Amino acid sequence: MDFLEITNLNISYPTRRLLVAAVQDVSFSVRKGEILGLVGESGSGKSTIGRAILGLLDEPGKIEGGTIQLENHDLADPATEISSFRGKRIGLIFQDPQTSLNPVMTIGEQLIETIQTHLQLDANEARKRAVALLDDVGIINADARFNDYPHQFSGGMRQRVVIALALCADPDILIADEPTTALDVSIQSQILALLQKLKADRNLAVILITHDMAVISEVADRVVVLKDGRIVEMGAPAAVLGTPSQTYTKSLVSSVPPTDRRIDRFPIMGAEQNHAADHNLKILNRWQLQKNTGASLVRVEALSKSFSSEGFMRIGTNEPVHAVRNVSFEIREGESFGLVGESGSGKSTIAKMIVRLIEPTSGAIFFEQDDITTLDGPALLAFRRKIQMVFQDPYSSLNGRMKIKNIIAEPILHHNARLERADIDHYVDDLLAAVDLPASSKERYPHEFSGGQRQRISIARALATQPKLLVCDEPTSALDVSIQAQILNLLKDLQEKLGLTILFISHDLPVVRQMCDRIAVLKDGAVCEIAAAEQLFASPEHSYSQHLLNSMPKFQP
Amino acid sequence: MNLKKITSFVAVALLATVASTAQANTVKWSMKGDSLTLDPHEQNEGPTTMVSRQIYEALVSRGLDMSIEPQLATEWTIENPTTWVFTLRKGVTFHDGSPLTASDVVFSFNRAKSKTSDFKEYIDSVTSVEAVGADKVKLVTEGPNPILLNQISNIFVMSEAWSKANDSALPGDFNADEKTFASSNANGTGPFKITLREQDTKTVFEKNDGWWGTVAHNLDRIELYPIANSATRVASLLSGEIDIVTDAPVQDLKRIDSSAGHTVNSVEQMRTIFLGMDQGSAELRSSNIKGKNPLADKRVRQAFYQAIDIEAIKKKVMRGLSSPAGIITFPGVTGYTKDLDARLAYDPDASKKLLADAGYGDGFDITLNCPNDRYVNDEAICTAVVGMLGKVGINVNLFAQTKSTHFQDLKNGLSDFYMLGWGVPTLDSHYVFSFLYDSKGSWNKVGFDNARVDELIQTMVVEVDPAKRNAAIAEAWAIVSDDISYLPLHHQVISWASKSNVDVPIRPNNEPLFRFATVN
Amino acid sequence: MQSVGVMLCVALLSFSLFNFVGDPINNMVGEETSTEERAELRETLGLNDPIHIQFGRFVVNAAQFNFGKSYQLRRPVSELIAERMPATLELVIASSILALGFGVFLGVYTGINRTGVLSNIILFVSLAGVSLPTFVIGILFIYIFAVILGVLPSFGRGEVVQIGFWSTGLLTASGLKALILPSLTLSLFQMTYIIRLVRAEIMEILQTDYIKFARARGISNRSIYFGHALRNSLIPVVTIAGINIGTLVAFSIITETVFQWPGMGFLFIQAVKFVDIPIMSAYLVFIALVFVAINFIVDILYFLIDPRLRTKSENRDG
Amino acid sequence: MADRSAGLIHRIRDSDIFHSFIHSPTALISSCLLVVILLTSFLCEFVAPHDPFTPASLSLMDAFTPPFWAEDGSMVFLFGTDGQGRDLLSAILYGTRISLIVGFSAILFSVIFGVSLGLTAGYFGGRYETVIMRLADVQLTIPSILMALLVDGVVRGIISRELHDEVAIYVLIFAIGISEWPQFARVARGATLVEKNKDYISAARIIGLPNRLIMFKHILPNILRPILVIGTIGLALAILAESTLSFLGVGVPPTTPSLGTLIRLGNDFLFSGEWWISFFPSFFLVILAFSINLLGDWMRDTLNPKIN
Repeated sequence: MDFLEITNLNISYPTRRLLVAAVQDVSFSVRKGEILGLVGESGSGKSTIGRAILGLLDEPGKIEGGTIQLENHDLADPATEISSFRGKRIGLIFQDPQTSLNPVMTIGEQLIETIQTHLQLDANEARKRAVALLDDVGIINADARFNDYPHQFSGGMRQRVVIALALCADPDILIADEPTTALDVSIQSQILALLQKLKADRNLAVILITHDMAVISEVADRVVVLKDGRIVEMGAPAAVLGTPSQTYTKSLVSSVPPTDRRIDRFPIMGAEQNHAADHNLKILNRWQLQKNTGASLVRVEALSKSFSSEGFMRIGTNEPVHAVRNVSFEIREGESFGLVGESGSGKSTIAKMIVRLIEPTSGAIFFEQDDITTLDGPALLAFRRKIQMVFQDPYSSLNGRMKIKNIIAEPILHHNARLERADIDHYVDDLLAAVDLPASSKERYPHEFSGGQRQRISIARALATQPKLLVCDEPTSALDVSIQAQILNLLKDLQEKLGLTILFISHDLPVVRQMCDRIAVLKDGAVCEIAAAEQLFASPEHSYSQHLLNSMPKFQP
Repeated sequence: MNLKKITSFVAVALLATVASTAQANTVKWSMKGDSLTLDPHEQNEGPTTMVSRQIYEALVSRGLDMSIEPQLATEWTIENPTTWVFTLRKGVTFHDGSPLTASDVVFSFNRAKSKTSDFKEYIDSVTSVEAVGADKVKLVTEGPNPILLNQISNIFVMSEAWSKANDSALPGDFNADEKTFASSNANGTGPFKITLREQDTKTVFEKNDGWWGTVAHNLDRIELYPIANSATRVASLLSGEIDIVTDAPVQDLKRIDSSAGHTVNSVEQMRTIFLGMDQGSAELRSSNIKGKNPLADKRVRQAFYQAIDIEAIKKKVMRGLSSPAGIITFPGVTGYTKDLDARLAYDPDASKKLLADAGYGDGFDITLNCPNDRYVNDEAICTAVVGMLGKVGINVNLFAQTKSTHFQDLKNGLSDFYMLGWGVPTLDSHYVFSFLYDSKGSWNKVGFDNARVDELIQTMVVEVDPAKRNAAIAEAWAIVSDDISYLPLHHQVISWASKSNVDVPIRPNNEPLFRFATVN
Repeated sequence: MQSVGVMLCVALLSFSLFNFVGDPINNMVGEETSTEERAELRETLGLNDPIHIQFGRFVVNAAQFNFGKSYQLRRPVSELIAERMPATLELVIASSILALGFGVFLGVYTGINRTGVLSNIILFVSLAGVSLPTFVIGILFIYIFAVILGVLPSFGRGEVVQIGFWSTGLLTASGLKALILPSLTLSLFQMTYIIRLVRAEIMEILQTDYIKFARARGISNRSIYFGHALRNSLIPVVTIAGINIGTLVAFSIITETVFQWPGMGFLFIQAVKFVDIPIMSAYLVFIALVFVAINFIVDILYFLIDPRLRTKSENRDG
Repeated sequence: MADRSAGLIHRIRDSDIFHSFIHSPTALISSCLLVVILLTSFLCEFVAPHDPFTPASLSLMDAFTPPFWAEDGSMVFLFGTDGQGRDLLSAILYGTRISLIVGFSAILFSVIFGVSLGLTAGYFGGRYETVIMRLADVQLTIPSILMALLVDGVVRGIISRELHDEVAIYVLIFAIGISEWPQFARVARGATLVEKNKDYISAARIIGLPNRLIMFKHILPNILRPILVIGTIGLALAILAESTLSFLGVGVPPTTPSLGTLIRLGNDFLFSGEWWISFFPSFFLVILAFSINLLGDWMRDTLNPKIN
């Protein structure tokens, strides 16, 4: 028998309309000293399983049946005193280290509290143990930082503290729920390495819950693929991800952007085969197509931006934060230009300056010869028409109080005040068709759509002014990988048909490789390297580019 | 809940508290407001004088029956119509032990006449005060003054040495930044002395063992707790925390009376409530009638008068505790007669006819100005008047406000139709005429102007022959009553509510004299 | 800086009282004072000077807490305020303690036991509490506890003990007894407010990741509720409670009127009736002062509660 | 059109808020009570058995009639009469209307004033924001009661006395409204700061929409929820504030009494046996404030997205 064995687990969330079966008939087991990957897209039930093991299902979730056997205890049995297992036998860590720690307690207090909850140790011994733990998870100078508060640590360090907290009482199992999703790729690789080390050192059983195929393929010893609460496939990563036997797994794997080559389109499995955009690009009738000459469309010259940290309560340290330092590049008509970097690299700030949401501190941005930083009045409006943006978060990029048709019609109306109502209606229909949404969508509100659909609406809105340049700020990073593939395909199609120029911003190197013709790598607000995509991935010149490419988890099925 | 049950419960609770507080004879006294100052010359205001009266004394004073009695003076002679000589009582000492001398009296009169005194009007006819020997004081008046004794009964005597030693040679002044010592300390000759003074909170009086008079009371101590909120004041009486309330709301008297262990005493107050009707102005400010003044027509004033059902007001608003009035003065005042005090009949039909005769058959608009915190149920009376006049077609708009602004409006002559109450501290009709009917009277705000009445008022001032003087008063009353210059409503009735074992004789001027109080 | 601004604004406000409200002369003198005497008094009081000169004089005097003499009582206002302040402050502090103590306790309780019967009863009753005007509650209390039961006094402060300039009712049995009804009446409203606030905060915090993580580590419920949740919920509670304690001072006007509590609110409402402007403006300035002081205390408490404000350098490890 | 409204009805029916509403007894009961109170008070000319405020129609001899079930009661005056012979039930209905008008208008005033200031402050930020929020702080130092006393005093000084009664109700609305605005400004600003950083606002700016449109078309509808919640609770507070001020004698004049004025007038008869004169208006006031509070409470719990 394996260390933890789950058999026929069923979990449901009764809502007022229907009973949502979140997990159905799931059985798997974990051994000590192995990392079991639970992989699936959102809604697959992977996190639910993780929480169910510790009896921490959110209301009104309920275990309907099945067993969770840990040695001779059934954790699914309501009679079991499950709280005695929490922290003691099973550790759980969450996705976001920013919110996992109590902000008003020092990490030391939190560690000691946890240790003393489980072990009969006096304050001194507990402190010793806590410091040792911090050392173990790689906190440098642990003793000195013992009385620091969570906000004094960086994201990666915080996640290490979280792991230390989960390990306080030497649990046998660690459940890691998307432990690296909120982290930058270089830190992600460190945390993954740490998990592997801890697994080996402590003979831990680790359940790694993630949506990231690449992460699974790199660190998991076994993998369980979930879809809609059911297990699709289970086995060694190489087998499951390399030669999937199920259609779902196949489509999932094929949606993952390959790291080693560039592909034309993502092959989409299932009914809605490719090139949906082909037959209904009616917006072309309205589009004034221009030949892309390959001339410079946007030219950024010595651009800098610093934010002075002003705050009512903050005293001292009023040094300005230099978000962008002396950046220069150009985007040519018709190309896809990529901006890549980790969080804080200044890539979004640059995008915001190009669309003129914020003003640069110094430097100039030329769009078709005009320095846009000096535009105002009608000239600014004319510029606004030619440049549009697609945002990262599909949930906040649409006004929830407006119907879809109004959301899309708003830019049309604003730039063509004299258009007739009926004409606008048709235009909206055409735009919806262009992003593969049914015309009936327009009477609905944003909350009735999924994330992918909302991104399509976002794109439709951006296209409404017939822009030349489309700025895409991490347009797929909040989406599941299969949806991501669809959106990326759509963007590629639209670019090709409409002759769009795209500025594509992302932290996700494989995606950038698939999308971009040329790429600029940013670090701490400055450009490290600008190169053609294939050249960059084949032979990065700058050391930081090399480091990034090395940290990138490779999806090698 | 059953009200009877509650009442009996209260009774039991009260008996318990009464039994438990049987200690040295203390009377706990409450009223709405506190004395504003202990300085007896600083504020001429009801509660202030009530407190001063227990600690300070004057040359003469009114007794329980309101007649003038000797107090610090044992006798007085009128040497000529303008010169009075008072002989001081022997053996009188102040609370600090020093003896009373003639120079103290002179000092006190001069102090009361000083610019910052609020009592100077009382004795503005007194031109000089001087000591004649050690025990006599001579007052010289501007002209013959038949009411001098009435006036000086309000001039309290202070110790000259004590006042001067404590920077209190003059009553308090607004401009001076420091307060005078005398406004929060007292040194009188009266039957009680102040031992604790916390303004608006608690004032303790203790028996003055060195008092010159014959002690008729059996009190050791009086504690004064002003309570502004009337519900709280009544509650504290019912709960037994307070022994006597000298201004219990009329509507609560029945309840207090019926509660075991409590009694209510009532007496007609020396104050008449009436309505003023501006007959002198060319045009009313608040009326829709323009170009003429309907109130200038006596028929309209009479119509107003006869539209008022004073008995209904007495029964419902005053709970029977008022006495309908025909003139603005009351029994005990020289010139008052029962006949004068009879009212015109309540007759709305006659009223309507009078209005029609005067050409106002369709009525008119007018605003009634009314205080809401000055007289007993003032605002409720006005509201009732509004309804009654409404029934005869007069559309009255009621404007009720706090007393200070109400009187300010009156002073500025902004009111067409207003409520006012008039007391007569001198107990002489002249006081009423000089203020209300004299064509230059400072409170004649209705524009009453009658040469004969002005002449008669002069007679009242200078005539020393009582018979002639009374004839003048009677003639004046006849003229003004016939003219319906004012619309008299009623004489207020004072009611004091107390525990049954506490007996403080009630007086028509609402001032308790604790030297006659007893506790059983 | 901010405090100075607040104080100046309030000073301007309280000064404008002088120039807009009624004619003070009328309230100072008797009904029989002549016009000449009134004019003379105007002159001596400086009421005839140009407004800016009057305002300048007002600010200079106010800074020394000199508001002149009460029109009605003819005593220096600063002295009156000093005499009344202890009563009001004792009442307000007692009420704050009641409101905070019960409010936080019941708030945590109802926040944890969201569906419990007792929680619902607490919420229901407290809601009924805020639906009743304060004056009605006060009179009701008097009727029940003083008239019917006869256990508590209906008015006043009881026996007070003078300690220096401060007169306290906290040292005598009768003083403490007299404090019960007024402070309870005054605190009810804030108590309900704090219950609701703490409850909402606790409910919100119990949904956060760090509470879930603490649960996952096996930390006991008790420690989660009182160690983790309560401490985090205190930050908004301190702000709101701070502001509300300031308003308690103002709301004591009603309580003091009903219970004849010899404090400043009572002084103020009487001043309003008599248009006694020196007292009114001094009271306003005092209220602002209280507010500024409370804001200062709140800032300090923030500093103690929230480490994010205490430690300047973030991300020491970059 | 019909189709659209049917769709709307369906949307409402289908919404979680509606569901939670019909399954919450407190919300149901309180809103039913509110509807009844609203209807009867706004239709009081038709509903009330008497016209209590035409002085000529009153008879002083009817004064102090107890409620109908008491010994001397009469079916003519169901809840009895007050000291002027006014029918209490009618007076309460008229008074409720005044209280509601004052409360609603005051809250509307402070919502409009506070939200516009808070919204613009949050949106534009910078020195403007600092000034507005400091002003709000200053305003907070002067609680509603004090504010109303002051405003009332100032107005008394400015306008003629006769006019005062006519404008008293506006003074009251202004006084209560002006003292409540910081609350709304704070909430609006806080919510605006959150919304401002959302991408849909960036999108609107990139489209080129002017600030005014962004603020009122995009941000405003999205910050209305919390404002609605505190507005509801504020309404109860405003009604109580009105009654307290009327109790202190600076509120609605007795010629057109509000519930608070009725309570104040009835208060004089608390110990004298005519308990009904203050009891019924108090009872109505409590019911009114209580139902609004219950509804507000329910809204706070239901509409708060952070607590599920």
